[in-house]
Amino acid sequence: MRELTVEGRSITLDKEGYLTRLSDWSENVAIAIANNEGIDLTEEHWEILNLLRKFHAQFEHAPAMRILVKAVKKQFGEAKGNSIYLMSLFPDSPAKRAARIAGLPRPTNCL
Amino acid sequence: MKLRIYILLNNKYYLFNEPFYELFSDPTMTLHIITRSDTHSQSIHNCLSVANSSDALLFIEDGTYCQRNPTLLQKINERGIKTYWLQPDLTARGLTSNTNCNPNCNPNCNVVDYSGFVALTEKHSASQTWG
Amino acid sequence: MSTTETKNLLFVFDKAPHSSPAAKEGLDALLTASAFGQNVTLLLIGDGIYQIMTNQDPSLLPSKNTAAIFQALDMYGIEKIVTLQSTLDERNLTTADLTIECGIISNDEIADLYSAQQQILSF
Amino acid sequence: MNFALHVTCAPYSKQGNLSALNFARALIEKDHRLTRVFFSSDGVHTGSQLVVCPQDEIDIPACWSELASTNNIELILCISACLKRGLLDEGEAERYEKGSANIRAPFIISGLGQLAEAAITNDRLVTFGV
Repeated sequence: MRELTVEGRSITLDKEGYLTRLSDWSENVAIAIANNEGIDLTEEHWEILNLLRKFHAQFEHAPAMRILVKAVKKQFGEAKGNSIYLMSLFPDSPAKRAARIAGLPRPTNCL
Repeated sequence: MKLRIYILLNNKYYLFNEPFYELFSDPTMTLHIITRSDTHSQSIHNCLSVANSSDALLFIEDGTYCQRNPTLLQKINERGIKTYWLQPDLTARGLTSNTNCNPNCNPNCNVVDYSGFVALTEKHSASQTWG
Repeated sequence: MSTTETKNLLFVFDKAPHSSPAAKEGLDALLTASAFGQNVTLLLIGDGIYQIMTNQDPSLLPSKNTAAIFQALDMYGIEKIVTLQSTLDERNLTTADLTIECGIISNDEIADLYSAQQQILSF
Repeated sequence: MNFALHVTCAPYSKQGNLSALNFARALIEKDHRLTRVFFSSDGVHTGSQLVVCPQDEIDIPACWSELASTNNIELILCISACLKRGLLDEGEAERYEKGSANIRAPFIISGLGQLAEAAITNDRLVTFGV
């Protein structure tokens, strides 16, 4: 799937599912990207997505897994600040998948 | 086949193909590699604000033009910091004949080839390149 | 990751922001090294101190605000960020002009810092 | 001793790239082990297969390739620097649907983790360019 139609707009995604134009992002676009990956966004998902968007706006980059866990722990405590919890919300690669849904740029793969 | 003799010092093996003084020097010294002229860049000045007397400076590329500044060289000399100058870079720039850099005139001044450059990086525990 | 060794790595930034991507690339390397569990120190010297000056807004260029990335260093566990008094003085700066906490180290301390390093990475 | 080099400038833009090559050759001549050369920033241009050099000048990228192949040295190009500068291997060209790849063997594309690892696992790291 390379294109999503949200609210009558056509949204293009790159080969790995990231938004081609970050300005296309809206909450409904996030819901559509998540659905496309088989995830129904809940309140718990949104906690993480909003935290990620805030992180990116403040620090000018999307965090890799280790720092995402740290940031979640700082904000929501031990119960949520661990990789198992994040894995359950965003399977396989939580930092990448959540960044995709949150409309953040593709990580530069430095590690 | 080449015969290689290694010397064990401070838990490290050193290849024994350098003069003795290369082996028994302070292992915590830093080699500062200067690549820009003092007239173009602040880097030699920044370098001198962190270098201490047991460190060495190696001038390569446009760093060799620092040789044209006797006041700078004197300042480095007064602090007892050794200087090394990369021969091919001096020669390329027509700088070889400058006596400021002649080891006979200044014992803290040495001209090295690339093999000498390698020896300097062996002898110093770390190197920093200043661009 | 692939190694369990811990080394003291000194990162030196001596270039001003915006005109070159040096610090951005240095930051990526610094964050990566910290993820490897290494003992990293960041020295901002010369024009490198301009990286963390307050009130930078490169959005009109446009380019990324690398000063914002520096603000995340704390979260990456990178606490040793230092500069020299001479670097500040030459530029008429005080620590109040800086966006993050930056230690000022003396001549003696800089000698100790350097002699404790296994590798120095400059950007 | 084990050495790694970090090269941050392009082959024909600054002398640092050539200095690094000369230094690498001297290392090998002195029987040191050069394990890895990490190219970042404009240094990644060294890995382009499309460099054409006049016959009476030194072909720096070709020299790196040859030195690495004969002495088993890893030549690693920083991935984020490569992508921004239009240097892609087959895998990245396919991932970003760019039609062609232009990395010269034996250069490979990888992350900055390889620089950190080189700093940790080698006795010496020497930087060129900057």
